[in-house]
Amino acid sequence: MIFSLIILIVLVLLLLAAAIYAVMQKDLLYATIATGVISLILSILFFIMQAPDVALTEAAIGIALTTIIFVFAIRHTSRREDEILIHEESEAQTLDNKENM
Amino acid sequence: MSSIDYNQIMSIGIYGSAIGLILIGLYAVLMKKHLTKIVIGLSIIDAGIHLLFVAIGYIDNGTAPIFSPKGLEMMAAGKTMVDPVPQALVLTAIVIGFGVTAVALSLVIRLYRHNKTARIDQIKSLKW
Amino acid sequence: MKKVLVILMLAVIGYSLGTSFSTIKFGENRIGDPKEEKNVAAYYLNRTPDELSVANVITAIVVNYRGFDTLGEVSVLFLAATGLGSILYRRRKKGEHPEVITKPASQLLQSGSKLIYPAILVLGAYVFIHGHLTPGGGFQGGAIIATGLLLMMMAYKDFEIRHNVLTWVESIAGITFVSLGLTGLIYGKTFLENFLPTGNINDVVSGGIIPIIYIAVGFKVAAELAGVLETLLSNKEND
Amino acid sequence: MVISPVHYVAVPLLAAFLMPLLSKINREFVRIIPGLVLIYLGYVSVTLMNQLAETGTIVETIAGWSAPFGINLVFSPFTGFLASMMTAMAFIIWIYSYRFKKVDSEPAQRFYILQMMLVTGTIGIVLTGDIFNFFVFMEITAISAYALTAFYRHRDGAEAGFKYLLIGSFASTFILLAIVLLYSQVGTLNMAEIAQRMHTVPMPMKVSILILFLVGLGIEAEMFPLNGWAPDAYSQAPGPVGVTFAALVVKAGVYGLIRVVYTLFDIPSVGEFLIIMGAVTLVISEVAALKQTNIKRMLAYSSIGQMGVVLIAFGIGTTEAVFGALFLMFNHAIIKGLLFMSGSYLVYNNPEKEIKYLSGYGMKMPVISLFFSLGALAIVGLPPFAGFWSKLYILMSAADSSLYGLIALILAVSIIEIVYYFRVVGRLYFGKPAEGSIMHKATPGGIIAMSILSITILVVGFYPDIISSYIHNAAEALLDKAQYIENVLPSVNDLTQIQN
Repeated sequence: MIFSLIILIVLVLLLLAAAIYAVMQKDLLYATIATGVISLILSILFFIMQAPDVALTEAAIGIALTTIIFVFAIRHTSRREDEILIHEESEAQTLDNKENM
Repeated sequence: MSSIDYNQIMSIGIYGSAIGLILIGLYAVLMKKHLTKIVIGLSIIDAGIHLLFVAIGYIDNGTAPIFSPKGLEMMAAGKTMVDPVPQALVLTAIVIGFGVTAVALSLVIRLYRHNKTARIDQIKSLKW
Repeated sequence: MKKVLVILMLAVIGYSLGTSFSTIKFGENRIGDPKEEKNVAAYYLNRTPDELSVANVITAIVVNYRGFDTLGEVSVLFLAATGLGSILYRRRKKGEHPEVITKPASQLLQSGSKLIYPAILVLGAYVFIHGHLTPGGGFQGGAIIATGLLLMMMAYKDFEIRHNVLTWVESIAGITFVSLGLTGLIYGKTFLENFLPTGNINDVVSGGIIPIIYIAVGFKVAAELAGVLETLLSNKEND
Repeated sequence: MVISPVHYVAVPLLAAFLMPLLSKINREFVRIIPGLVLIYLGYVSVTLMNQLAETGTIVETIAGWSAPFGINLVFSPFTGFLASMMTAMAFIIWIYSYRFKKVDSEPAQRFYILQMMLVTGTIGIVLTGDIFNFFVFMEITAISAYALTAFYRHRDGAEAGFKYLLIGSFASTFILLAIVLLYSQVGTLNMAEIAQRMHTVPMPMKVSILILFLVGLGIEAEMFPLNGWAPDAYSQAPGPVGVTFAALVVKAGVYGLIRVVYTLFDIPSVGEFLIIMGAVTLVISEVAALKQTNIKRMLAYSSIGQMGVVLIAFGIGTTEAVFGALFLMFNHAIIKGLLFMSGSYLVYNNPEKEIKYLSGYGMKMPVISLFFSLGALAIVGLPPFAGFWSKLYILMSAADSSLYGLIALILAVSIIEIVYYFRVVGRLYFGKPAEGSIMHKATPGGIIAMSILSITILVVGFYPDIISSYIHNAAEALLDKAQYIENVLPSVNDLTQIQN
């Protein structure tokens, strides 16, 4: 019982950490992978909560397909949240200044 | 005594993390400036809601609602089946969420094509 | 300023959700004894094995009791695929083929995916054929098959899913689903009603129309998801 | 095959799945099939409305499981009225959209599929008797609406579509949360059974569920301050889609709000809340409409304002008020439909859709301008037109409830309405023609659709009785919660427990 409790607490903390990482990370590819991790942990939690059907769905759709379509979308758009890599250096500078204000 | 604690920690852990996911996702949607990040926020919100759905259907000492030989064995061992309805609903909700995410990302790609940027503050007409 | 407001709002939402959910006991048995049929969940648990001969209660709910939801859900995916095509549509010049991959994939990925591809397809088919017996079903199996197709799309430049094939599979699966529903309307007076004998529980052929519908759903979901992936993948970066 | 409410959903779906195949045989099929489907649904509507008059509410079970266990469709005088109205409007919109704009055959096929599913989704929302199924239909409507908003690629459609999607996702989030809480409390998803068991839910929980529903459905019903998506979506979507939003999608949102407030919950103070929200929505959106220079945005804000009046009337809650509200919903569908249709043609070749370019169009495009002016006269509620009666009934019901401040408010806002509509009409007829503006000749289908709507507006204006009996039955059916529960759950005879 204690053992399963510890597993649960670890999973929950990982879940929240992955979510915060996904939101804070400026590199969208890493953020996307973090959402994949959220789905993975969620899928384990569903399995623990006796929902194998949902766990399987979350695994197939949440982990695999959602992550993949995010990666495709990032490939067609910009990879950095602040878009420094895309814009000219000067433009990126003004962008930074804007955020600091 | 210990069983009560166990239940309470479970409940705080599961409900708390689900609500936490919803709040983190909402924060991302409201505060972030990059369109892809906003869509990531939406999918985090979805994840939180799916967790809540499964959590309200869970029953202590439960087993999956499948009458396979293994399931019947578990029933004989005194376990009860968990509520199948929320699980069925989550199945639907996950698929619908995927559809919405796909449409959202295609709109992001369209916006990037038009404006060569995917940041809200760089796209004129998205400011509101 | 906006940040403070947003955090304040989130705090209010979090507090109200937290207080609401703190009154719902985690792990409490709200169904009661299935035999008493006090609510829908108990009814489903009590009736499914005998009346439908379906082992997986979730499949029974998804395909039969709440089959209308599933029809809607399949059309949501159909609409997502259609909408995606409409949003990202671009007129192509004659003879121009959509470019899927710009760089050829590595040898390892190519031979690896060739090896795994049939296995993934078989796994997907297994999952949706046994949807009424084991966890899984049309959605999961369809998603698995779509993943296999995606693998091949990424590994081989000339592995082009023919749009025609996808359209045919998708349309026929969808028509099968609705026609089975309409057949139920003719034979049994209600839409999607089970008009076939249900057989014995835990047999592969059991549950009447439930496995047939789930197989149709599986094909349809696989075709729709593959369509979505293909549209997103084959979009070139610049105009 | 027996005609039953499920045809409203099954037949369009079947057609939608068939269309990609049929388009390979002949491209023209994709344009014609939605019309054929809608004609069939019109036949279904007529049959079912006749049946309704004989046998009373039709409850259709699906998959053979009776009410609380399976999903059911309820064709009551109320939902039947709305569904028939939506079918008729959808058919007129189809006539209008036939060859509205020249597009490639592939997008055309997608356009007609999405448009047909948009209509199906709204009709499904109205007919379903199950709260989660309601959500599924809402998503069908929403996804087709997002894609259709971004349909034109040379415009800012994608921005409007993304905005709509973002706010729409909030709506579905809140509604799903409400459904989670509701299910955990009552253990059922059937609306009638939820209504029956609602008294067992503790008050704080009830309030939080209701707030979640109000926020979620308020977005769909364009309630202030949740209507930021509407003007953008209306102005960027293709013409026929804008009409569909005004005539069908918003109606479905209002329906959801009303169904939840009147049937699911039994909290009396919600009525006052609706009146306040409606009044705020009305004032703010009409003032905003006054400031618009884009004609479609002006029409969109005016539409939001009308929904505010509808909310006020539903908030008053007497039979007369609900009658007025439903009458206004009907009138709004036909009149705003006409305004959007004619407005789309007026600014067809004008990418900014600015009102100032419309000077002198009254001479250049006499027929379309006439239609627009007719719509403008009708929507502000001038006597010989349909809009007059609904406004009159709502004002009378407000007077009956001695809400005189509200009457003053609605009348004051009417003056604002007159100002901004007649600014446009005045420009059409008395403005100096601008140089270089290119007219667009309306398609025959467009003219036919607008003529049908104009004739309806005039006929309902002169003889409101031809429609009022249906609306009266609808209003009574909406307010009679016990009857609804008894129709859906016939095994429950003891209705006293609902009152507790």
